[in-house]
Amino acid sequence: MKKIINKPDDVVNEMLKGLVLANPEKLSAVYDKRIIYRKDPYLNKVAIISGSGSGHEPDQAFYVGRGMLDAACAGPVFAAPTLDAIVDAAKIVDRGRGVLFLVKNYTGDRANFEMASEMLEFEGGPNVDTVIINDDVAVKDSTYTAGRRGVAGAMFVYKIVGAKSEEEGVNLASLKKLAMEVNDNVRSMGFALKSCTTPAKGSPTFDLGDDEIEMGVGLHGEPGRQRLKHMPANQIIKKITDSVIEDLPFICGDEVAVMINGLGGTPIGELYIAAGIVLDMLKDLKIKVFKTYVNNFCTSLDMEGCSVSLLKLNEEFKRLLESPADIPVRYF
Amino acid sequence: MKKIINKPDDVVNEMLKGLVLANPEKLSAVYDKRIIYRKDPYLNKVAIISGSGSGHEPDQAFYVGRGMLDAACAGPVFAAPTLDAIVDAAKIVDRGRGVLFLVKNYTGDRANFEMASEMLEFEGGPNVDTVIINDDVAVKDSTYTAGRRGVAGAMFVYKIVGAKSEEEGVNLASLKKLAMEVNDNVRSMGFALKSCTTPAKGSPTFDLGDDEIEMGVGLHGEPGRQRLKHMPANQIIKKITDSVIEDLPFICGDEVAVMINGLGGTPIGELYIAAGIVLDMLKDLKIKVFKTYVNNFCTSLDMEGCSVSLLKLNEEFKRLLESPADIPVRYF
Amino acid sequence: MATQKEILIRVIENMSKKLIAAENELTELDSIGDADCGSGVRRGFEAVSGVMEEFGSLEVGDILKKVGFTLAYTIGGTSGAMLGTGFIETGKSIGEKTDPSASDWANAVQSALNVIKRRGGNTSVGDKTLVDSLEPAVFTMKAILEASQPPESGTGEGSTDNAAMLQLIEGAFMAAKEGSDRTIDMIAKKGRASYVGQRSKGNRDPGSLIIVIMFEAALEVLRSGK
Amino acid sequence: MATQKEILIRVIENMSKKLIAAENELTELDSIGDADCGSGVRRGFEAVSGVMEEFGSLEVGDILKKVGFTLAYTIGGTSGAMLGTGFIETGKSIGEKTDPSASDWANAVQSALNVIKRRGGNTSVGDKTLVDSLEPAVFTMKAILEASQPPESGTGEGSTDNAAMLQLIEGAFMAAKEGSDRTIDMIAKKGRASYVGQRSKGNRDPGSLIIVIMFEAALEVLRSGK
Ligand SMILES: Nc1ncnc2c1ncn2[C@@H]1O[C@H](COP(=O)(O)OP(=O)(O)O)[C@@H](O)[C@H]1O
Ligand SMILES: Nc1ncnc2c1ncn2[C@@H]1O[C@H](COP(=O)(O)OP(=O)(O)O)[C@@H](O)[C@H]1O
Ligand SMILES: [Mg+2]
Ligand SMILES: [Mg+2]
Ligand SMILES: [Mg+2]
Ligand SMILES: [Mg+2]
Repeated sequence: MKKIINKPDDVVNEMLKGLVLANPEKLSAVYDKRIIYRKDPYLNKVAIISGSGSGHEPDQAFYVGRGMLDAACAGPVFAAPTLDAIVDAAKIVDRGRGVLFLVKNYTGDRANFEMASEMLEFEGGPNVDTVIINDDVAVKDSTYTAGRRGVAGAMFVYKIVGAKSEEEGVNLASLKKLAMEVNDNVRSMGFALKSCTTPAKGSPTFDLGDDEIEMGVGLHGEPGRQRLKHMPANQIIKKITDSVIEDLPFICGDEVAVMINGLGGTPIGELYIAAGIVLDMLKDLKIKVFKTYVNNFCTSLDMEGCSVSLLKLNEEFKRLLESPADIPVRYF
Repeated sequence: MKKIINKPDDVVNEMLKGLVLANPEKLSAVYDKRIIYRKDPYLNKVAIISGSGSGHEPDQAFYVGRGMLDAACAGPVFAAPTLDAIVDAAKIVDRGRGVLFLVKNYTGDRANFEMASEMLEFEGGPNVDTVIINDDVAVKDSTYTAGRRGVAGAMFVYKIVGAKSEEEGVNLASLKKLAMEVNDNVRSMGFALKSCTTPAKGSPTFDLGDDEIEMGVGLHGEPGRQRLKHMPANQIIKKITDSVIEDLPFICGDEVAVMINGLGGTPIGELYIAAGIVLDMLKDLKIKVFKTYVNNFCTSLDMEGCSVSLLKLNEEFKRLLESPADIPVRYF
Repeated sequence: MATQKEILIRVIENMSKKLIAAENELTELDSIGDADCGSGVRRGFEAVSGVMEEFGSLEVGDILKKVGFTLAYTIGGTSGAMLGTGFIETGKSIGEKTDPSASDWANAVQSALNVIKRRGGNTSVGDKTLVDSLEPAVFTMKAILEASQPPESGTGEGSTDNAAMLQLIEGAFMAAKEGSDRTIDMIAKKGRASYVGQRSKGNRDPGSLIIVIMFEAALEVLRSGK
Repeated sequence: MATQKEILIRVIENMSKKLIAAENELTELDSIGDADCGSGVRRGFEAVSGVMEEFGSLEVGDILKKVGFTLAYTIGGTSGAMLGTGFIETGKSIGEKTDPSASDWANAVQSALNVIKRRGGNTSVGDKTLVDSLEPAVFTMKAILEASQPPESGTGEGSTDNAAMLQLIEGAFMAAKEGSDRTIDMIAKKGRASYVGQRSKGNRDPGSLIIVIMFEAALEVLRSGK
């Protein structure tokens, strides 16, 4: 394993330190708990926190800023954040109007946020509520399983809910309702060309042959549902996009936002090839595209591959997607 | 080789098509010549064009937009754009005040832009001039070699010159002077953990052992100057940053912009580890940091590794760096 | 004779040693999950070892809660929440008792099981999780107690001798082990391993092994008989 | 007897065939550069093959310019600029002449060399580029002409027979080949290969091989004697 790291155990802390040093006016951290939070003064808004294992950058520490998240709890690489970090983060960002936890649906994340909520209730505050995000159509939803995972579609939830809270000052219950509404309208699926390698293990989490791809892979290197022979981009992207479209379903006349999300090791040029394929498909189906997002939004360390997310829009979602967010991950 | 592509020969065109489809209101293309240009009406400004082989995305097609480039000429993967594409792009974007070519110093790019300039002069217009960018300290400058390469520091030139032209409407000669001034004040160096793989060749351009790194690697998979054993991030980043600092040199009291540029296959989390190391070094040297840029700005397909660039600032550079640019590569 | 507190501390010590040593095995088993179970558990029990000196001033219930919070604060992930919850609930159930009876212990572990199941989203036996070893252990403890003594409803207090505890933990360990063995052929329905469906078959659930090792650690201490 | 135009077309045809076939060899040699030389040259000469039908209506000078622009429009990179420049300048120098003399040809190639050297940033022999094979070829052509006939200053026109051209191109080919061989031991000072310094030693420069193949293609046509 070759990475730009020092000791595997220090990876998350050194990354967060770099993040704060690079954005000294905007971010603060509690390093030993891996909490990143906004430094700019903000008042009279419901605070928004997301948390999960690290290794999905920019999700979620790099989305802390005006118009998006108020704090992020970064766990160790691929392990849910710890109880105390969540509790402390909620106390730091609360401005008296409560805190909304946006949690991607993984057992560990849910369990830790749930414990934190119980502990905060027991301690008498702040007032918190949670929305579980589960946009991954690769996992069949069922009461018999852990349910769908939360993947890149969560970014749409952060963005829309973040803008709403920042700009329109609604209360915790309305914000929760909005988050659930976005989650209900977003669907995603991804595939991997190459597994990620965690710093701790140092070798790929799963082995893919030179001519194999993993369809429906999860964000932590959990193998997907199906291993297929490698195919031209046209075929792979059509397959995953079809699964996404059929699921909601998205139909003729709908207006959508499209996200092509790189998993970390795939160059952005290839993501635009995928974007072209998806946009052609949507055009054929007469699904109107409001805006297309192409980048690494929610990654899996150095995994190669991408995911496709579609969000069905209404006027409110559109307005909130377009409102500016001042976040550390940016170009210029 | 596994990539999200169809036929290797179609990679650049399909990528550009995706780019335009994803930004239909802002960009147009001449696909058979691989020219991307701004669609929004702009008047009374000197136009700015950059061009080079493809494979460095977002550089340069993804930087076409208000406040940055007016057009980009994308060559085949890693091959300079062709003569006719440059000639046509200049004709498309000229608004009567001339065109500035910003060219990273590679023989092929220089030669093709030079031929295009001669051809345009012969044809009677538009009026063009060229600035060669050569910020890579890994190559020792000398009249006996092709000279320093242009690498990620070019992004600072695009940004500053783009803002100046957009907002302050200066003439071609002043703009050229500004571009040269930025170039004179920026220095960069990079290293690779893993070679890139071009779609055409399908195997790594150079072979690095499991425990080797290539210091001073070029943007096209040209091997660097020195192969070393893999080291912890602290040591590698210190080495390249020292080379950058010593070269200008950057000294105590200087104010700088810092760019940590991923080469394409390295996750952004690792880039922030590198950022932390560089920012600590600058603090020790009492070099003031105005702003830190951490992302994939100028890549080499799927190469793993990063480069460090420093730009010595003055008030004009600072103002122009901070002015907004509306470019297709973005998050929200 | 050693107090229950002294025994508990020795059990926690032995448990930490054994689980830290099991890091690679747990990670390997978690590679149909996300391969972090071993490092998390190691991190957690190293932290527990680091706070052991504080145990001197605490009683049994608070020691258990301290272990639980330490795990929940340092492991992260599902195992952090589940193991943390387990120890915290066990500690809560023991409460102020300094010399809990065998049946107090069985009740305490049962309430831990209940909260773990809720925390996991209604985890059941058969889902291929640590519940597959913990639930049979709890049932066995209950059965042993019912068989060996008339229900002492209402009294609840009363010192428990080493022999009764040894029998109880021996049974729990055996039941946990058999439960863990059964996970090998299961298809995961909870946790990360559930995403791979059929492919989760053939691999023991790492969490279930953690429970086995915990009871084994307790058993070794009790057998050493001091 | 074939006209010069007919011969030129056959030379271009043969050159295209041979260079397209050399794709992999050129790419391999360019792997201390960026490994695109072969595919670029293939793309360029495939495009030339595609425009050959237009040659019927053109004269020698314009055919050469057409080849040059086609290469410059399709190859990209350094080789696109250099080969494009070379053919364009050769064509410009031949101008309107329909039956250029041997010395017209030598002068034309020399002017191509001059512009290539300028275009490359004052490339010299020894820099490990195509100049290392082109410049000796030009010098040899000049020397052959000087030796074989009194300087016919001012006249310049006049039909040239096949034998003189054959001798000229034979000499040029040999000189180019020797020049290309000398690049093997050189350290690159221009182009991408220059970035690796010492490591560029031991590898023939791909551009120099292109020049050799071009003269070889001409020679084969002339030797076939039609
Ligand atoms: N819903 C659940 N209820 C109880 N235990 C669970 C549940 N899901 C997973 N587990 C346990 O957690 C163990 C994995 O722990 P860990 O690796 O920390 O999880 P993750 O990495 O998925 O967050 C599994 O072996 C299993 O025993
Ligand atoms: N400065 C120069 N002058 C003349 N020829 C050059 C120069 N630099 C490189 N070349 C030639 O170009 C060839 C490589 O062409 P190509 O692969 O297209 O270049 P690149 O990929 O670097 O743009 C080299 O083999 C060399 O012969
Ligand atoms: Mg985990
Ligand atoms: Mg090239
Ligand atoms: Mg795990
Ligand atoms: Mg080349």
